[in-house]
Parts: sequence; C-alpha cells; structure tokens
Amino acid sequence: MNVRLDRRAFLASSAAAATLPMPAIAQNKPIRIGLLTVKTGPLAQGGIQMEQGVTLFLKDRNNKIAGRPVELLIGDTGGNPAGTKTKAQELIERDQVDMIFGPLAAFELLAITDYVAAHKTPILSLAAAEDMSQRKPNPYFVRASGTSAQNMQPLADYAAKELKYKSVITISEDFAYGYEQMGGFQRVFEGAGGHVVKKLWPPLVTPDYTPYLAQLSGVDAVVQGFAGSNPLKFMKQYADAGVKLPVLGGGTAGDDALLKSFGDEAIGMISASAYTSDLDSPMNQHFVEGMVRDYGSTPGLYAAGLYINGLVAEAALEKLGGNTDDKDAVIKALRAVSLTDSPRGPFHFDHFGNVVGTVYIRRLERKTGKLVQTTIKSYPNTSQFWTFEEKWFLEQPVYSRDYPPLKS
Amino acid sequence: MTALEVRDLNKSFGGLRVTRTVNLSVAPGERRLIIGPNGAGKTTLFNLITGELRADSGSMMLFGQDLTREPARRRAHLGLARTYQIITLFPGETLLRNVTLSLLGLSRLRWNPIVRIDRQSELLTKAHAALARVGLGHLAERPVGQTSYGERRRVEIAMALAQSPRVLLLDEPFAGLSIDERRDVLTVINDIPRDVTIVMIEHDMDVALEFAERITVLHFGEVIVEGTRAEVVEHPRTKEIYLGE
Amino acid sequence: MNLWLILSINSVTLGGLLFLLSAGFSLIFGLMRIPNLTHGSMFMLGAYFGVTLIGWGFGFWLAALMAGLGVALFGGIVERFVLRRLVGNELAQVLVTLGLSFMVADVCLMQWGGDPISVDTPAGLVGSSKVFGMAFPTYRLAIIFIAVAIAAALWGMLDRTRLGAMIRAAVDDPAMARVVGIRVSHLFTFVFCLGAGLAGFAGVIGGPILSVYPGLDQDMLPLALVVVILGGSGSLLGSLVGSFVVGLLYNFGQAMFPELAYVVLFLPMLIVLVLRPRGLFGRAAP
Amino acid sequence: MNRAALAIALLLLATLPFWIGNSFYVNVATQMLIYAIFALGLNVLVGYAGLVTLGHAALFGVAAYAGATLINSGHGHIIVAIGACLATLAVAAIFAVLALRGTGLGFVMITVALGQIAWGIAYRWISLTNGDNGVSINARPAPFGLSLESAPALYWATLVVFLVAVVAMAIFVASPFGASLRGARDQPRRMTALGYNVWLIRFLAFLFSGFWSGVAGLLYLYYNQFVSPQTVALSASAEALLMVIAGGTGTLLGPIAGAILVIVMKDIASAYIERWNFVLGAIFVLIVVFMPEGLVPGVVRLCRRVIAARRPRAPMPVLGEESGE
Repeated sequence: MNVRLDRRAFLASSAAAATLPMPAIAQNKPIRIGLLTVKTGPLAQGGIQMEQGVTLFLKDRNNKIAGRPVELLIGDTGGNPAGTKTKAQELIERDQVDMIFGPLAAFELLAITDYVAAHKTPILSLAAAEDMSQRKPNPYFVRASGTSAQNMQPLADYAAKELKYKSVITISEDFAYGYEQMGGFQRVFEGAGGHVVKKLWPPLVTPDYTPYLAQLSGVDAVVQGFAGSNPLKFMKQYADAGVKLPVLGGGTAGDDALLKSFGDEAIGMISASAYTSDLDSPMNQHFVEGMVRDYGSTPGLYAAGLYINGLVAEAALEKLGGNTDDKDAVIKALRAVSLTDSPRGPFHFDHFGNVVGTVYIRRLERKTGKLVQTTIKSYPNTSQFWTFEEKWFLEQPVYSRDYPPLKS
Repeated sequence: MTALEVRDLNKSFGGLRVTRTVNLSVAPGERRLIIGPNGAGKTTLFNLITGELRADSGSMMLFGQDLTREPARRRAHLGLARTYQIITLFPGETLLRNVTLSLLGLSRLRWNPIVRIDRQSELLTKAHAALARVGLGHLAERPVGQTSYGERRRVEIAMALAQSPRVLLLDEPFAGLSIDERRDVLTVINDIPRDVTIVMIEHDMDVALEFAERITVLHFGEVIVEGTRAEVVEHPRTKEIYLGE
Repeated sequence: MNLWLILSINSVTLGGLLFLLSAGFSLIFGLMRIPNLTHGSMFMLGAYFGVTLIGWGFGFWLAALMAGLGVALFGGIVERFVLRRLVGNELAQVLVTLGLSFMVADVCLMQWGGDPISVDTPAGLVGSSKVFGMAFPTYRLAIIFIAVAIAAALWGMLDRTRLGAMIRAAVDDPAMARVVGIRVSHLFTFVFCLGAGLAGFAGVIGGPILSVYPGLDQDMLPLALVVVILGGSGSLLGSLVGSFVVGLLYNFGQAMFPELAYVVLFLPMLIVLVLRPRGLFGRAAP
Repeated sequence: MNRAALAIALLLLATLPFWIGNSFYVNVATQMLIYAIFALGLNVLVGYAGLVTLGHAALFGVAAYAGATLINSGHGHIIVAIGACLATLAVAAIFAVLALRGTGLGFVMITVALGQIAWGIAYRWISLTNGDNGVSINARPAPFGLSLESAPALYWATLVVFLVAVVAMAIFVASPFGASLRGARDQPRRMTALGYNVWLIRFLAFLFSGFWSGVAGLLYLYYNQFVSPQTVALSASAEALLMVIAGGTGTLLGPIAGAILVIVMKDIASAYIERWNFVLGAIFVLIVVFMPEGLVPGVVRLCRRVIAARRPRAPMPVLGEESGE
C-alpha cells in the first residue's frame, strides 16, 4: 500500500498520539498542505489523478519537505463552485493550511480566488483561466501548468510554419476554457497567415458530436480542444463519421492519461502540452515509473501538475528553511522558484505567478503495440504571452467565444 | 321566478351522450327528487349544474341569474351548494375544520395569510352551530378519520348548509347508511327551512318518496317523466324502467 | 456533401439509441406512474458491466446481453425490495430513485474509477459504409437496425402475447386490471426488470459511440425524460416517435441554434406539457 | 415546557458563534440556515400545496444572478434586495402560470423542463451570466451600514432572516389562507365547489414559495459572493427537494432538519467519509423506506412509541400543535 496521509490517517495517528507519548510531533509541527480536488461526480477522473500525483510526490519525499513532516488534507469539492468554497473555508479556517494545491476547474478557482487572496493563502492551481494571471491577478496565485492558450499559441505556430496549414476549423467545448484555447490558437495562426474558417462550440455535455462532425470539411485540419472524457468520445465519433482531416489538439485533448483509453482512431493526432510522458529526463522517468508502479497508468497533466506543485513547494520551503509563518514570504519564495529538472522540464514563473516553460508538440503513435506520444518539437521558455508584448496583450480583451472575431 | 332552471342541457363523454337535452325547472322552496337507474346521468347532471363539468350546450339559471358561463367556484358564491355521493371530506382535519373550510369559502377571510384561523371567534361560532345543526356538535374536535360513516354523511350536509345556500343539491345522502342513521339524516334534511330549495338524488324510495314533492325520472341521460309523487308513481314508463324492476 | 441529409440520418441513429434507452422508461412511467430517476444509472451501469464482461473475454454482443440481464436483475431487486414498499407514493419514489442514483454513481466511481473507458466497436462494424453515395459509420447504421428489431420484438410482445395484453390493460386502467384478476404487482416487477434491462443493454450498445464515464447517467436521463414527454408515456409507438423527434431536435437544433442547444431540447417538452397538460398523463387523473 | 425549549434554542442559535469555536463551523451553520430558508419555502409548495417541483433552484438562482448583476452595476443593498426579489417573483409567476397547467406528474415534469431551460440560459447566455465561470461579487453589501464581511456577522444577519422566515411560515400555516391551501391539496374539487379559486390559491402559494427561495438565493450570493450555473442545475433542485422530503413535508421543523442533514453530509462528513455521496444516497433510501413520512414526523412517532411502551396505561400524548387554545 502506498503512503497516504489524508485526514483519516491523520486522525488515527493523533488518536494514537493521545495514548502514547510522542514528543516528536509536538516539536516538529507539520507543514499543512490542503488539496482541493474532485473525487465524486463527472470531473473525478482528473481529480483522482491530482491526488495520485501529490501522493506519489510525498511518498518520494517520505512525507518530509524542508525537514518538516507534511500533512496533506484533502477536500472533495464535488466539482462545483459552492462545494469548492466550503472546502476552501474548511482548509483555511479550520485546518489552517499553509498552502493549497488545486482546484481543478476554472469555475472552481474563480469561486474562491477572492476568498483565498483575502486570507493570504498561497494557492497552486491547475485551473487554466487566463485572467487569473493576466487581467485579474491574485497575488497569492502560482500556476505551474499554464494558461488555456499557453499550449495553443505554439501549436498554432507549428501548424502554420511547419505543417504549412492554411485553413482550419476549431471545435471545443462551449465554455471559457474552450474559448481561451481557440482564441489563442486563432490569434497566432492568423498572425502567421493562416485562416480560421469556423469555430464550433458543442456544449460540455454532448452525447453525440455528429451534428458538428457533419460541418467539418473544406479545410486543411481540425483543431480540437476538448477536456475530460470528451476527447475520447470526439475522436471515436470523428473516425466513425469518416472524417479524414488531420487533427490538432490542446493539452487536455491529447492528455497522456488518456493514452490507455484511446484507440487507433487517435493515431496521428498532434497535440501541444506542457507535460509529455516521453520527456527524456531523469526526474520525469522517475515520475512515470512511480506512477506506473503505484497506479498502473501513464501520468498526464493532472498527476504531473500536482507532482510539480510538490517540487515547487519543496524548493520554496527549502529556501525559507521550512518556515511557513510569513505567508508573504512563502508566496514570494514560491514565485521565485526556478527548476532545471522537473517532469515537465525546466521552468520558472513570471511576475503574475504563471509558468514560463517548455511546450511540447507531440504526435500520437502506436509503438510496439502501445499508444505513445512522440515529441516532434519543443518550444522552450514559452510564456503565457507567447511572443506578444505583455502590455499590448493585456490591453486586448480576454479570449472569448467571439474574440478574436472570425475573418470572413 | 324559478329557483333553478335548466334548459336543453347536453353532455357527451367521447361518443357517449350522458345528458340528452335535459330540462328541469325547480320552484323556490321546492323539494325535488331525481331518480333513475344506475348510469342514468343523475350525478352528471349535478356536476353540470355546479360547473364541475362543462356542458356541451344548454343553459342554467339560478333565481333568474344565468349560471352557464360562471366557473364552478362562482356558482357557490351565487348560492349553490352540494353534497357528494362519494363522501368528499378533508380526511386529515377535524370536523370543525371541515365545516370551517366550508364557511371560509364564501368569506373574504380565506385570502388572509396573517391571522390565526383558530382565533376567528365568529367563524368558529358559526362552524360549531353548523355542526350542532346536524347533531355533531359534540364531535367538533374529532378528526374525520375517527368518525363513523353516518357521521361523515352528516358532516357533508353540515358543510353544504354552512354555505347558507339558496339551492342545495343532495347526491344520495342516504347511501350506505343503517336504518338508524337514515332516520338521523332525514331529520336533518326535514329541518332545513323552506328558504332553501332542495334537489335530491336518491335510490332509497321509502325515504325519498316521503320527502319529495315533485319527482324527475332520468333514464339514459333523458328526462322520461316529471310530476308529483302520485303522477310519477302511476306513470307506466316509470313502472317499466324503474319501479318495475 | 449534403449536410442536411447527414444530419437527418444521424438523427435517426441517435433516435435508435434513445429508443433503446427510453422504451423501458416509458413503460415503467406508464404502468407504474413513477418517474424512475435511476434510469440513467441503469444505462451507465449496463455500460460498465459491458466493459468488464468484454474485459473478461466475452464478445461484444454476448456482453451486451449479459449486461442487460445483470441490470435487469438489479432492477428487479430495486423494485421488489424498495419500490414495492412505496406503491402509490410518487414523492417517495422520486426520492428513493434519486437516492439510488447517487449510490449507483458512487459505486461505479469506486469500482471502475474516474477514467473514461472506451468500448471498441464490434469487429465487422468498424469503419463506414456508403449510403446514397455518402460514407456513414457502419456501427451507427447497425444501431438503427437493432432499435427497429427491438421495437418489433417489444411490439410483438405487447400486442401478441397474453403478458403484453395484461401490461396494456394495466397501463390503460390499473384499477380495472386488478379487478379482472391481473397480478399487477408481478407486472410491475416484470416491466421494471424489462425497462432496466433494456437500459443496461442500451448502455453497452451506446458504448462504442459515447464511451463510458462518470456522469453518463446524468447526461442520458434528461434525454429519456424528453422522449417520454414528447411521445407520451406507456406507449411504444410514442417512445419510438419521441426518440426520433428528439434525435432530430438534437441534431438540427445543435447545428442551427448552437447557442440555444438546451432550450431547443426542453422547449418542445415544455410546450407539449403546457398545451396538453392532461393529454399525456391524463389517464392517471381521476 | 415548550416555551422554555424555544427560549433555549433561540439562545443557543444566537450565541452560536461564541461557543462553536472555529469560523469554519460558523460558516457551515450559515449555510444550514440559508438552505433551511430555501427548504422552508419549497415546503410551501411540496408540503402544503402538494405540488412537487424539481425546478425551484431556478428561482433560487434567479435571485442570486439578479443580485450579483445589480451589485456589480453599483447599486446599493436596498435596490439589490428589492430587485432580486422582484426578479424572483416575476420568474416564479411565469413558472407558476405554466406549471399549474398540469397536476401531479405533469406538474413535476413542467418544472423540470423550466428548470432545465433556466439552466441552459445561465449556462449559455454568456453576456448576462458569464456562462460556466459564473458571476462574482467583490464584497458583501453592508445593509444599513452593518458590515457582513466576518463569518459571525453574516451568520447573525442570516439568522434574523431565518427567524423571520420561520415565523412567517408558522403564521402562514395557521392562517385561513394556509388552511385553504391544504384544502386545495387534499380535495381540489370540493374546494372549488365550496367557492375557492384553487388555481389562484396555488398561484399565490407558488409566489410565496418562490419569494423565500429568492431570499435564500440572495443570502447564498452574499455568503458565497459567487453564483454559477450549477446553482440552477437539476441536481440543485433535487437536493432541495430531498431536504424537504427527508425532513418531513408539511411540517415546520422537517425542512430545517432536512437542510441540516444534507449540509452536514456535504460539508462535514465529506471530509471523513470519502464515499459521502453513497452514504447520502443510502440515507435517503433508508429514510423513505423506514420513515416514509420524513425524519421529523418519524422520530416523533418513534418517541411516542417509546413513551407509550414505558407507560402502558398512560393516555396517548397529544402532540398536535394545531388545535391549541
């Protein structure tokens, strides 16, 4: 059994502490990390991987960071904003955690960002909402995974310059994450001379994509930005409908955690992601091995994101000598972290707390019977602003359903 | 002026004509009996008069006032009250509350969401009086569920009387009662003053004939015979379709 | 490429799948007058059973049948031990089926994890076939045939057998059916099992298109609801028509009014309910 | 006896932030009160009018969205409160007119359709509702200069509204109109023959119910400072309905108990029981099967039985409050 220090385990150990004198606990107060994740409902897939990522990290460190034991407190948000708020209150007010990892979805993060900032609690989230590190920044926010568009901007560059595509149709879920991904793609693709012919937005819950698939024709490629289990459904129906156009995808669309679920229909998909399981670095190999060993699956963005959060926290706390009393110092140290080796390669943070790191363009292939991602190009030091000037970028509206508008 | 006037009333359910051009004219203060075999359309006629069913054609007047287009609830306000063959009370409530609801129906107080219903002394006095009138004053606080069938029949009548109706429709008020209970109910009905016109459906000929002044015989939705007690009893068609059986 | 023709044929495919899902829902609704809120869960449970059975080496079709039977058995247990105690109490049935759907969803999450699981299209039906000179996914065409075949079998059962006659009688007038000596309680169990089984079977059949994931239950339940409202409860023809209407609404609505995708689905349901408030449930009214 | 119990309960409620310790639990208590108000409002329809709705979260949500929109456009707390209530009442009126076309299951299904349409709009009408990401408000309003920023302050404010709601319900239930509503639930035909306008009674009850749902929705906004489409979803309506039914329909305490039960499971037990959704589902099933009348009436029944068993010859205690002198 792997080491899991959740609240029940903690309660058990403190009950033991009540009967047996254990002075060590009193002397060495644990660092408390709150994990906001989703363990019930439709988003549970990503949430469970998040928990696996951080659990593996703590196991690798024997539950110790910067010389102090770590206590992981897990809150199940149920995948809804009100639940996230309640769990954030539980972690901050009752359990007084030193920092929060998570939550998963943008709407969860947006529900608590003001609250977390008011309580000066550092939060290391995976949620990709652009404005969290752009127009409405939270000074206690750190994001090692990236914005929605951060992977898509290099993907557009690759599509236009290397693949020489001239026209595409984009398709993504009808919510902010989808808009922001496709907005980023469109701005860069059109800047490089490409043309986005049509943008399709199926609702998040769409049992059948055929009405949309019927509209995919007359372009060089299709760009899809689905998340969760939707990429599976989409690729399957795409192949079944007999559409032959090449497919480009974002980070969640080609997430490595889906490799075990994809079939041959996904072969050839080119996706851009901040994490790729085929990255040949010692840290990543160690991480992938650990995930395969403990959970039997290739890790994707969610598990990697949380493992990386662990690394970030560790680097920062080591610099502070394990002292978490001054939250402003903690957030300062977190944002100053610069790692050369991590499962996603080297990265550091910009002044908004958003990651600047490598984006990998991968092709999905079948090798020795297994589906794998093969990196075909890397874009190192990619910022959320891509090659645009930050000031100009922030003056533009945030990417949305209709921005940038389609050119006729 | 007639108390209740029904002209050329028609009603069909699907293809089945349950009321065929029925005419009925009841004088003020009259005791009218409506008889007819099962399925003759007696209760349907009541439902049409009270507006619980919409007539396909025809018209109805209450003391010269046209009822035809009035919704059922308005007809109650115009002075029409009824009892049900299948007892229709508020099962979870006390007898007092049942009668109170009946009284409230015609009072503006029914819309009041603020005062306490059990502090309305005038209303309660009236309700107690209505129960006393049918001999149930002592059971006012008893829930309907704990009363006998005969008592419930009397509550039905008490509720109708509480509405101070000008025309009262009684739908088989003796159905299913024991001999003693019949006597009680008959006393109640006989005590109703003459300013209330009564139309009654009844199967029990012994009690009904004693009560009725004029009788209407319905058969397959049609008025076959109408007249005084003697006229109807003597009529050959009556004997043929009803008494002869 | 003719977009409208493609959309039409896709509508029919989705309609076929929805028919498998909602035929049982409609019978349960019509006969027992309960909105069975576990029906989406039955669909999902069937799909997960199918995944496991296929994993054990059973063929797709056999797995679909076995999953259907398994879910039917589960439905039978639910009916016998829970719903049976609550006959006539709609409120309690709503609550209990809702509670059960929570439980099923959580058990599935526990047992099969949060990852979406894809179901391979059965061999022989992979790829696309040419119809009217256009490529259509063969498996989708097969679903249409399955739906029609099951509709025919159900129709035969309801119309030609004694059991079917009893079900029809009980749907039309439960009180009368009891009077003439039909064991309505046995019918309830049978119909509930049948409905659950069909939903479970549909879950496996839908697997290659929809894949299986937590939340599948909540995606499917509203669709079944719309079908039954549009088509009328307790009527096989109604569910068939309703399924295809929903298939059309869904496909054309998504393509033509993407912003109003949900409104397009639920507005017709609302209109039918408002304009024919008793028309569809009228038989239940006193 | 009863008065003493009531006084003690009030005292405990009023002083809760002092003895409950952590502000997290104060917040949980605030949530309980908010959902109790919502459930009390819903109970008017479900319990007293006999109309089961699965679309009430839409009314809750309308108030929250309207409130958030008004706050973000810079309006003061009075306009926010009035505007949110008016918006809720307007939507409730539309819902009522449409839903009251049906009865029984027809009514339920119409409310489902209406709720889903409301959800679709919240989700899709992005210019108004900001879609999936929801609408945030930066700060809680300060009605009459009282800051609601701290957990106890909001708790007390909510407690006041809650007590008003409870008193309003108690008065309503004991009033002639309340009696009319229950009459229309049990014998609509008879009520019509007695001269009642059953449709209008139900319509007004729907508005009254909607009003309290709106009040709860506005408090929810103040509490969370956030509203999103999930607030309006079918599952939110179902959850509220579960509170009412599990606690006991048509009782004053039932919806409150139901709200407490659900919030305890969601907010507190979920930290210790990983499979809390399963447990919540199981609790509902058990309540329905073993206490079909709901938790509060069921417990009262059990207590009576226990008392009766202890004192075999004692007369049945009369617990009905309705017929007080």
